[in-house]
Amino acid sequence: MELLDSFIFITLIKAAVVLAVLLTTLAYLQWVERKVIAHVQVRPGPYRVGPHGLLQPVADIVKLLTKEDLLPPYVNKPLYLLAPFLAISMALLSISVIPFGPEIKVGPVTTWMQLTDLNIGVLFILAVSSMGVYGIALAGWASNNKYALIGGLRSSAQMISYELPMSLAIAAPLLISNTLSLRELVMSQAGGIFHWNILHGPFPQIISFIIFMIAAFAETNRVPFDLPEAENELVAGFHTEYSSMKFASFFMAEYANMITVSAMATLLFLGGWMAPWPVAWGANLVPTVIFAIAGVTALYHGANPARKRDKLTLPVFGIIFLIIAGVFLLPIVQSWLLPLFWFAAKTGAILFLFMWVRATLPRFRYDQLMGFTWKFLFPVAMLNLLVTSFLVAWTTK
Amino acid sequence: MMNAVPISWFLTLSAILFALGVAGFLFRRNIITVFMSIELMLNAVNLSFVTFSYQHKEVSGHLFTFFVMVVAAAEAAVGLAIILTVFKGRSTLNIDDVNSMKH
Amino acid sequence: MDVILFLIFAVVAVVCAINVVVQTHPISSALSLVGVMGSLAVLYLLLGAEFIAAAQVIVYAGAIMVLFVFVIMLLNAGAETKKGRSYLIPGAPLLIVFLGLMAYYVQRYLFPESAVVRFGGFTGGGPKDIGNALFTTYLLPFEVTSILILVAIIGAVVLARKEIE
Amino acid sequence: MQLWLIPILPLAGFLINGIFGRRFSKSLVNTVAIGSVVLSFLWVLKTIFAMGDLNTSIEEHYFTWIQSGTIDIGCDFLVDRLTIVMLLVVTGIGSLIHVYSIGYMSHEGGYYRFFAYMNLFMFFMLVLVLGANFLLLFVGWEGVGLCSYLLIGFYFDKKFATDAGNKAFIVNRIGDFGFSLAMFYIFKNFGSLDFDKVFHQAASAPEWVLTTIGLLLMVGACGKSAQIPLYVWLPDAMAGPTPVSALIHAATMVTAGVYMTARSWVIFTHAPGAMDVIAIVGILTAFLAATIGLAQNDIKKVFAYSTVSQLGYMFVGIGSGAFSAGIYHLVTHAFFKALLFLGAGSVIHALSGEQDLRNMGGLRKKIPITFWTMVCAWVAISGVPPFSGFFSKDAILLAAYQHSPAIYWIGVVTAGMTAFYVSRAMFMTFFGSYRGKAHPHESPAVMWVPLAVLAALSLAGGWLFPIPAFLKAMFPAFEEAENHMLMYISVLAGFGGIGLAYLMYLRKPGMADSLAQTFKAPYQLIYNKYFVDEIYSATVVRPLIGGSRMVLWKGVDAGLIDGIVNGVGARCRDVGSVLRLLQSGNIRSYATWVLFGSVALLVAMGLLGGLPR
Repeated sequence: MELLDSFIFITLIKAAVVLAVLLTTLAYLQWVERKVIAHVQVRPGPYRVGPHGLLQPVADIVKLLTKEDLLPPYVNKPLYLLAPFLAISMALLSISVIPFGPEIKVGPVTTWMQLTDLNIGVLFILAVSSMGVYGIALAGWASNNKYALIGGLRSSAQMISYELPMSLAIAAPLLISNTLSLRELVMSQAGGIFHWNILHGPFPQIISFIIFMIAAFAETNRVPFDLPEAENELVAGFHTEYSSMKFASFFMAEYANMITVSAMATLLFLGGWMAPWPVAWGANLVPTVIFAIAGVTALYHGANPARKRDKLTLPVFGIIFLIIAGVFLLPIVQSWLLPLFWFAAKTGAILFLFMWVRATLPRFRYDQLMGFTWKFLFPVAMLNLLVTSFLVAWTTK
Repeated sequence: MMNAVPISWFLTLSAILFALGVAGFLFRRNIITVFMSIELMLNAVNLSFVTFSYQHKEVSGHLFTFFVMVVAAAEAAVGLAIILTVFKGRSTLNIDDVNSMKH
Repeated sequence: MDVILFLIFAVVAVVCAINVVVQTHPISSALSLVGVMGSLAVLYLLLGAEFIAAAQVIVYAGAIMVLFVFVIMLLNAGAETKKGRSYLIPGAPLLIVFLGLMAYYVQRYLFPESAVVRFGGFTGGGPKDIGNALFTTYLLPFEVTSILILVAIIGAVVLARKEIE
Repeated sequence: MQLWLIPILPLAGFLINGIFGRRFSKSLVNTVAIGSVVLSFLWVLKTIFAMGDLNTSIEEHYFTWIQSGTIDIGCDFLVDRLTIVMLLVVTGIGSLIHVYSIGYMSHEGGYYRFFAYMNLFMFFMLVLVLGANFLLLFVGWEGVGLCSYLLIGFYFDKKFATDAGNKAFIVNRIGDFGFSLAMFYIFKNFGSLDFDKVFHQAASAPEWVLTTIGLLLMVGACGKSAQIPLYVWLPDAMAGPTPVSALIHAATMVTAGVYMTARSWVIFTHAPGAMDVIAIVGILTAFLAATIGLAQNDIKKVFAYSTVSQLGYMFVGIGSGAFSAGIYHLVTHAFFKALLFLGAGSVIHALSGEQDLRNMGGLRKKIPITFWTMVCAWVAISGVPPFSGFFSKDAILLAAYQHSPAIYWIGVVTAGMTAFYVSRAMFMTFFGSYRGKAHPHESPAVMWVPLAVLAALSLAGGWLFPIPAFLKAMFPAFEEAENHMLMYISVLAGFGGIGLAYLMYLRKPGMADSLAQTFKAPYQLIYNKYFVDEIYSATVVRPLIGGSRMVLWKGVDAGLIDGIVNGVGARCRDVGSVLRLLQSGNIRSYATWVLFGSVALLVAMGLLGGLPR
């Protein structure tokens, strides 16, 4: 019991759980993205490895691990090796302060679904994400390759520039919630969708949310701001010279950053793990309904004789979904599964937005990219912050 | 083993960092490195401020540190712009070559 | 625990600082300096300066040093050349005397061993406290600083424009 | 009461015209300039009606202007009967002259500039009149001086105009110096500059203090109101445009000295010595200026010396203790002298800039309106009853007789001379045959309507505005002895002057020249204005320039100061040539020195015990 109560032990357990889930998610996010883009482009996507390509991530990891780890002779070796490490560690570090759910009771232990809560949590995430520049900049420079260097320079300039509107956009909801702790931030948004910062009075933070999302796309070097790795100009940008696991590190860092900013958007604007309407109106039944519909749909399609290839997998999926729908009805797990569902649903929706945008939008030109943030995004964010602070000061006596 | 750090350790660390900054300023020839040595000295001083703040249980030291940071940011912006201009004009970063206002 | 933390990060800071001085390539120096700043941020946390620790990382490591790295990359600065006179002869002894005197005074006179730092011994360094002080007692310096920043921005723009011509 | 509106309106006009006037059309400039002054005049009227029986004065405090130690000076405005008289004169005649200027200035460059300056002048003049303490009065005093300088030098591309402006400015400085000293002395003795406080205490102050203050104030008044010995700037001031001469150098600004002394009557009534000095200076000025006026050929110069002479009359009135008579003459003089100047301006305008009397003549038929309006001024200034000049001049002369018969007799002679030179100017301008070349033409309505209004005022102003009765409550009672004999004598002197002029310039045109030949020496003396400018030049200006050049410049500045400075510089260079070796331009060597310095400081700290035990 003493062991279970000790702070370090619980933290270690939580860290292990979070890391395992996160890494799996990272691997499968890649699969999800390929599937989403494929479906946007009306093709099936990965389909060969495992049912519906579900084992594709495993295959990818195996491939990357077994590939030759090339070390070009002309690189600056210590920095070349340091860069991917920096990138991935900074990307994973921010997860430590993100709360996934409320305080829960697992057996005898009462703990928060969060690794640790800093009362400067938001600043911590900003700090860590600003350190993320180093990984990319150093990778570009240490490669001693002009494409890599240009990619690295572009990336660092872009990330520094977009950090400003991003910080301003973050500051506005903070004014409404009046805290820097991510946990308290979510607590302040309890009580339904109209208490979420995106719709909360005195000044709904819709503008702020949009700015945050645009800056987030740039911060993560995603389409339409993926100039650092614009393949038709820069081969592969800053990771041109990287291969094998080091290449995978950059890849994972990108996805981890995506998850971080999506989680941040959820926490800052969308009320974190809070349900959008009260339990009395059936909020607790939403996941059951969704999974039930998914399961029924899968079963229906599986029964369709035209889909020969799916005649086994789809019914299995359908049954699994129905089981999950049932699990959500169990009162024992509801206390922690429901918040987790809402958090994952919101974050997942934003992640889907990332993929959707990647599948549909073209790339900016570099000067447009810089002009956009300095001449439009930054002033708008500033104005939004001003209006928000005036209104907050007005309404709080 | 005692469970608290003497304040003088912090200040000594600050002095060591400051001395290293001075050393960098004196012994290095690259303008950028010299500039970074200045930043190192500023950081050392900041540590002292924060330590004093702890000693007096007063927030003022933090404020000074904050202002130092802000001024350092301004200084870096202007200083690096100057370095860029110098480099464009003279194609050198060696500080001993930059010893006259005119070129 | 506090002592261990202090020792770890003090050693990291000093090693990185020495690295700043001895590395011949500016980018290595810059990264070492980032290391110093990171360790200092941890020490700030130890001293109860949460906000300053975050600001240290965001402003110093995340902005100023990125700018340095950026410029080093832009100029593609190489390792420094050894020419011109060395200041080791007058500098090093002076420096040692300086450091020795400073350390001696600090240990001997200014802060006796009894004054100690414990984590959590001072909690007045949160964003709220800083904000309160910044917008009441230090309002004028704050405003002056913002003007300074504005001037610096304009100065940097002017200097950078010149080279385009 | 919103007294501040009165001066602020012209100031607003000045700002608008001064800043945007360059882009305005002439009619817009007119609207702004004249509108502001007329509104100001209307506000004065409104204020007067609002004040009711006018027996109590109004003081308004706006803000504390200077507060330092025991000095506490507010921006206060004061309105009493004296102020009302001045306000009406300033804004009323000011409005008329503004209207007149539309016509007169229509062909001149710098149109907006002229009106901007005029509005600025109105502002300062109104501040001068309204100010409730000496310092505020002084602000207006200096401000009108500035505007006078600007407007005299209005044609700044002509050297004589700028020189005249400089002269006016510099000569006025002497007077202002006296005024400043007077203010310092007042503050030292009474601890305040507010009129009511100062005058309240003045009655009980020792006489010599009041005499000193009175004489210093008199110096100030001499400068502004062109009295001996500081009158020399006024005739030259005619270099400015004629409306300026009428407004500033005849009707308003030059009477500021009279106003100031009348305002300070408490001080003067307790300082009989100062009163005597004022009376003597006044009568001497009146007489000397009148003699000079006899022989001038420039029409504006004649009227300028006439102005100096009439101002002398006003001071005679003040000096004799008849303050209300002085103010009375100030008002009537404002009417007829403004009219004379504007008429002269109309003549000059008609002749396209000709100012010499010898090139005029016979203009009676060609410009009849101007002629008839100027006739009104002529009879008024000559003291012909029952026109305005007669009443006020008579009041002054009566008072002077009670004070000292000698002053009275000189005054009578002066009155005769006044009638003579004005008649001379009139005859040479309008009668006889035309001697000039330009083609005369009558002035437009905007010019002759103000003339007509002023003519009416000149004729009727004397009994229309019984100033002495109006101001009776303000000033100490002055026993006006009914003495019809004296009145007849002065009237006779006036008619004598007119008759003599008629004889010399119309009946026997050669007589003037032959007289000038006969009395060559005196004629030359007055023709050359008693050589006062030359005397000043020889006794004051040249020694000053020479002294400055030889002693201050060559001796003190070049020798002593430059010697010291150059010596210091040379020694510094010697030291620097040694220290230069330290400045290698090498940053790292500097840094080493800084480090050396800090180590030295640390060592000193340890050795000298700067550390806590």
